Amino acid sequence: MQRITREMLTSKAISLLNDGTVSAVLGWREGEFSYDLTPSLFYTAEDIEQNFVFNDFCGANFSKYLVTKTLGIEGKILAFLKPCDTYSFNQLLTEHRIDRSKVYVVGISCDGMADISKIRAITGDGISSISCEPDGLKVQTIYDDEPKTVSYEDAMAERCICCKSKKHVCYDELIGEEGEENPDCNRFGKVAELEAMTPDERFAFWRGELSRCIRCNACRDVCPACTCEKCVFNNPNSGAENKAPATSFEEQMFHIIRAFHVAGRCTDCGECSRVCPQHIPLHLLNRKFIKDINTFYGEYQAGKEVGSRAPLVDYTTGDLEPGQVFEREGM
Amino acid sequence: MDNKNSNLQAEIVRMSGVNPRKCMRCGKCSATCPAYDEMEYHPHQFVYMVENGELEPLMKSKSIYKCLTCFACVDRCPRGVEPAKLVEAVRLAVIRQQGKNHLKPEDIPPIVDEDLPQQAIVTAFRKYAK
Amino acid sequence: MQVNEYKPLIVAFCCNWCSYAGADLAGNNRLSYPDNVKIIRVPCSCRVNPMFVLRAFQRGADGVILCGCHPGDCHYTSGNYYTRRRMALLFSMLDYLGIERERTRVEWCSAAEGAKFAQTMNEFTEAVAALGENKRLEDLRCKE
Amino acid sequence: MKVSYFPGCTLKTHAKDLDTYARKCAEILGITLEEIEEWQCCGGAFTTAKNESATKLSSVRALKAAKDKGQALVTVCSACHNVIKQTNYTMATDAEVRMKVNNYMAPEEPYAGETQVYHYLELIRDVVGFDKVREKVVNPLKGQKIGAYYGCLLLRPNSVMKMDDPENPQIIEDLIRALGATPVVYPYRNECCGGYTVIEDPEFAGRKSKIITESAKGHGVDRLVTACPLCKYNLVKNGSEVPVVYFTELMAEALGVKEMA
Amino acid sequence: MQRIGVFVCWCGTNIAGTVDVKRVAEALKNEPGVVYSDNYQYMCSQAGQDMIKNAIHEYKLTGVVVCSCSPRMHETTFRKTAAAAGLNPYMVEIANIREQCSWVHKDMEAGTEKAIILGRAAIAKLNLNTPLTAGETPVTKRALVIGGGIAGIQTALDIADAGFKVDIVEKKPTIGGKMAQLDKTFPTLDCAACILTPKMVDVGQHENIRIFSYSEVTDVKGFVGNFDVTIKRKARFVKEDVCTGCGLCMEKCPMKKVPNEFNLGLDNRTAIYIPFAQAVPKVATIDPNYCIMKKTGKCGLCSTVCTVGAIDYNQQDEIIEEKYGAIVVATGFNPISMDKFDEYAYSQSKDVVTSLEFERLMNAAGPTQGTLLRPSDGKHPHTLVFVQCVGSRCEACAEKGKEYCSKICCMYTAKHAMLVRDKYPDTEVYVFYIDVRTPGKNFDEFYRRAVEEYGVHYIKGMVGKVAPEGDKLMVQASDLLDNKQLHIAADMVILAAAIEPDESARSLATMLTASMDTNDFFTEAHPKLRPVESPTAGIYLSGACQGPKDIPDTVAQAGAAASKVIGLLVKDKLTGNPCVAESNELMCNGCSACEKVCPYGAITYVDKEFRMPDRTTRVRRVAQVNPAVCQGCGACTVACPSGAMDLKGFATSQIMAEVDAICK
Repeated sequence: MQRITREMLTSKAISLLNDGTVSAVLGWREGEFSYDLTPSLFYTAEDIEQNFVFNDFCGANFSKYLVTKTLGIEGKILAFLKPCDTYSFNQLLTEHRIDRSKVYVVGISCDGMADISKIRAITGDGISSISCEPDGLKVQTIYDDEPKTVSYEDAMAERCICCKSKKHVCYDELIGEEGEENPDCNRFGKVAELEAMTPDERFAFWRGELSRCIRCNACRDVCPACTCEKCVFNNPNSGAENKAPATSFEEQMFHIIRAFHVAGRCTDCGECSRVCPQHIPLHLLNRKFIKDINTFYGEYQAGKEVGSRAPLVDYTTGDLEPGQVFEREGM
Repeated sequence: MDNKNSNLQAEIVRMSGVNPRKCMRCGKCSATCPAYDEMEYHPHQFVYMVENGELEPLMKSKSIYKCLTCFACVDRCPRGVEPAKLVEAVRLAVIRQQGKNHLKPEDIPPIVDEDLPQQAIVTAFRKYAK
Repeated sequence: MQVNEYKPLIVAFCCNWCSYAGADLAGNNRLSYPDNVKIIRVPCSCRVNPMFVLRAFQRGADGVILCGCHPGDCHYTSGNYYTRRRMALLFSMLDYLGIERERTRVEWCSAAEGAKFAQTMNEFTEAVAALGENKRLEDLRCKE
Repeated sequence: MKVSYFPGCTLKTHAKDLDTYARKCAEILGITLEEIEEWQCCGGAFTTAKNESATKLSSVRALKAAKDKGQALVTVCSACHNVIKQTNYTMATDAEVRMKVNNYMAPEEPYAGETQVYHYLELIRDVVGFDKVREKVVNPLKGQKIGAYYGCLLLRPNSVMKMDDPENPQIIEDLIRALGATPVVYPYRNECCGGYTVIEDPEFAGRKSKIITESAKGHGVDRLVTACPLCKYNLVKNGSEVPVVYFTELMAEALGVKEMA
Repeated sequence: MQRIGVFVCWCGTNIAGTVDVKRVAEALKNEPGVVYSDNYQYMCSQAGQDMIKNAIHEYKLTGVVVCSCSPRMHETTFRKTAAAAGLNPYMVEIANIREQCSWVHKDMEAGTEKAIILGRAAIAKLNLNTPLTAGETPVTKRALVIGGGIAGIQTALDIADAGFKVDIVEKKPTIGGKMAQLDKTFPTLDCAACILTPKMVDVGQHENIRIFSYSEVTDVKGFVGNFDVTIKRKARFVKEDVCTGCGLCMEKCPMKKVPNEFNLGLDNRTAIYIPFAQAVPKVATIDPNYCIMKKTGKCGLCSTVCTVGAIDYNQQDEIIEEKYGAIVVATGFNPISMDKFDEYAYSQSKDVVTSLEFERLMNAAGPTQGTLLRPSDGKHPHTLVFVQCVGSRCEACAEKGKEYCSKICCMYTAKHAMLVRDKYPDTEVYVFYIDVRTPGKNFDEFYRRAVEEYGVHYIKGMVGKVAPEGDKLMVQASDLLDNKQLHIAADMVILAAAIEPDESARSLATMLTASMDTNDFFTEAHPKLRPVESPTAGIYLSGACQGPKDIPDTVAQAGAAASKVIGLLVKDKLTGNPCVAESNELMCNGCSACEKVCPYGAITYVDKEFRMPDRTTRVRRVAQVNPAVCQGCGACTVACPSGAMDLKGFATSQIMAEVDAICK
């Protein structure tokens, strides 16, 4: 498959900007480090030519930005969406959170994005620059004279390794080849592994993971399913208000409540785990719900179709009983 | 029902993929069956008897070699029971046993006339022998 | 009844139309069940937010049970069907986190099933009592 | 259009007409039939038992050969079509059989029922179109009253075969019409001729066939057409007063390629 | 801060026997907000209620907690008490310390402890209560009945007789429906026309009833008591108010080869037509698909012969809008198509007919004037085979048949068989059945008469194949009791086709936000207790649109639906349940989750302008709950991800407070 290059995107962006199709472009801008990219709006061709970045660290899911960015702007925004982003985008359309007419979607094919922590594990700390070369990522650290090469395969983010679909479920235009859904991606492997443990082992596992939470709210802030006008955790009347670490219930329950809130709506984009500074595998909570939904109520992929009825706002008279959940698994 | 029999019953049900409990005893399978008059036990009886574990008489009956596998009962059954598949499962339960081939190669020469398409022989072997 | 010093705290959410009435019937018929069962009345089992269940656990409940009308008999026609899905998923998640599955339960109980209500509460209390105090949810975050 | 072609054993011996005319007509209609190399007998009958995998292998080999060429698989014989189509359906829907067959055959890429299976008639209806056939007719069979004899294998089980309404099929009637003849609908066109039971109980098969040919005659049928060698055998053998030909032969007559056969 | 009074009831010894009521009252005194706490033998007695009233005045209470029996028993009583003392009735909470405490526990200590906790929970909840007022909406005193069959006719007559205005919308040119096509009716065998047509005349002449025939409902807005309905009156090209129904136009119309749908295509009618002699309204209609004038612009014969000048070839569809307080759905049923059951040769032989066609063939006003003749050759049939359950109880293939029992076929087949044998004793009549289902008054007796007095051959088994051979229909069937395959040479085969809801029902249900089951039958509000109401308030169900029904059941349900409508229309205002959901628009995401779970269609979305903190305005999609429609189940509150949706009287914060109080 042809790799998407920065030039392919910038030329598309500039031409759409020039012919008036769009009035702004949602893209990536360099942050503090070359691997630390910030989603940002570009309004001029010059800005794009100078500052638009596209490399293997463009993992951020743009769909959520569109909820707010499309407000108060004249004309359309051009958004480059990877296959996984299009699912989130569709889900937001389903929930009426984005006005479709305000967005010009250019689907870009994706072979998987890199994960800086995986690279760091190979090269060690002190990364000063990374460049994307044909044979891999050239990583320069402040401790080494020569850059180290990390293969794309070794650098690939966990969520991309078990990518559920390379297919764009929504776009106006496509750059690169259209891919396929990948039903054999084994994304529930780790969930199944946990399910096979004893309750004590599971408890120990989750306690170990969740104990590291510093309640920075990054997972919530990045989650494309979390676009509430007012989050329950910020709402004093919700009974779950809790903005900062405390010893109270809301804190411990934060991740469970959050996972339940997005259950049936989560497209499994994996952003929560990507941004977690403590590397808590939060996607394993969401995937548990997805796996359960698939087994209990039939395959359902949030965002696959606009307007689909999410499993939690639906039912059949023959649904299994909560008590049967465990019988069925033979546990 | 003794144990051996209930195992066999379960095996036949599993092999056929048929759920005999879906039958509502309308008899449309038997009304439809072109081989009805050749059979000692009729399609609806296959369903009923398998459900009740009365397998011996079925397995001994020549009825299992009379089903034409025309699938008319399968298509016309209002409940999707698929009696023909049960007949086949009972027949397989018989001919898979040692020495129970219903048709043996030595039976063939005298019955073949020269126009008979080999399709008939091939099919008969698949139906009557393992 | 077994003599047990430890009395687990059980919170029961009962829908107004079937289960709360069933609990009343249990009372009318003087069918006893442990006093550590405390009932909260909700209009329909579908009013029970998973947060309520978690809150109860966090505040010290040892078991939480939801009671609603039998499927197909919901006063609001479909409320308990939503409950069924929500709680199936929530309980499965709690189990996934290592919280004993015996601590959570959904039971359908009609206004005529006073005896079933009492029996359910007896069984559930006993099952929870056998587990001992609920520490896990509170402890989930705090590594020793 | 190029398609993979599975003739089947009988078409190589007793039913050469069915095969030859099928090839001739395909040529005229712009279809290239590429015979699958080293095909094996389909077995004549599909075994419905869920724990049968060996009897599915020959069909799967043919299906896989077509898949490897990226072609649809076409059959003319009703029995082959029934076996191959049912096998294909099972491979697509029954995970257990799929696993067993693939484990046994150990292909590079497992086969899971991907190949599109057509009966020759379906190919004509869905791909070529009866209008095209009508255009190509040189000897319209005007005034001939033709009865279609479907038998069982083309239509049933309908959930798998999905060729036509099993109780009121139209596909051969439409073909007959396209060839310029008049189709005659008679009630036993989808009833069984007695099939393979002729081996063991020829009299029984005879009775079944008789009902069909008598009914056709009673409805004023001049000729019967069929797609199945065994059906033809049974009908003819039991003294059909109405001539029985393969549908491909009828096509060949109308399309003007019969003499060349 | 609330000022709460706590009243602990002894209920004689019912509570006081196991609960130390004085200790409970004492303990609850110190709860937050409590300014008064006392106990009394019988709080529900006049003296007890006076005690509450006095305390409300004396201590300026803002809320009352009564620790007593179940709220299902006396909540209403104490709410009235509070209201009488000037307190909002929803500022009363009950702690159930009898049914759920004293009666089920034996130990005084444990009982007392629990009672205190239950009281505490009630106080915690009450602290967060706000006064609630039930909303009132006016009621439009007019009902709409959709469908003019026997169900719609009966409902309309009953409502109209009670003095309310009713409109009937019927899509056909006349009311009457399926019953008008029937010959005799079981189990009494009186003729359908004899009992139906007088009712049709009553409808036509009733001062409270308007008939919109040849019309369709195209849009419904509003809610219970206040529906706005758009009705399309299709152009019939005849002025309804001018036409006298003399029928001269029909005599002269040159286009006489139009399949007559009233006789199910068994004969023909003219392009301008009145469906049958007793039609109401008795007005001609031009069928534009066949009218030569409409198609070619040349003819105009009917216009020439019409003495009153009723013909108007240029008439256009008319759209009218009306207001209604209640809507009754009476859209009825149709027999399913027999296309997929050609093993019975329906498409191959004219002598294979459906039961409804058979009704017309037996009907004195039918195509054969009531003489039973075979459609193919007009000969008298001698052997008739009836096949039951064609397409009913058919689980295998959804595209073929229906999973349910059509309910009416057993009885009408017995009727047909009996009538044939009665009129033509030289016939042999066979009925193939799976089960004979005759639950109804005098039903089984009726069926037995068919067998015992009329000699109808009832055979347990099904027909597998019908083969038209010559002028006979060769029927191949099974006789399960005799274990035989039967071959009958029949002259006619009559198929008891399954019945299905009219195809208009699905789109109507969407307009009405009324729920349907998977078979497109309307769902009732409660299968046992509210069988004639839809879960959507103000929508009522009459007849077979709710499920297969015979005439007695239909008329009974029609009357029941009418009485429910009358019960609604007599009210000047509707008082709602104040414990309804409410959406906080500032927090609402507009995601539609609540709308999807609402069983009543009470939630709608509007685009609303909001001022943002930065002084800009933003249009957002927000949920709005119609309190007149909401029943207060709370499903939406949990579906709502942002917590914008809350339920008054059972607010999230209130239930949380109860949980906290119990788990303290």
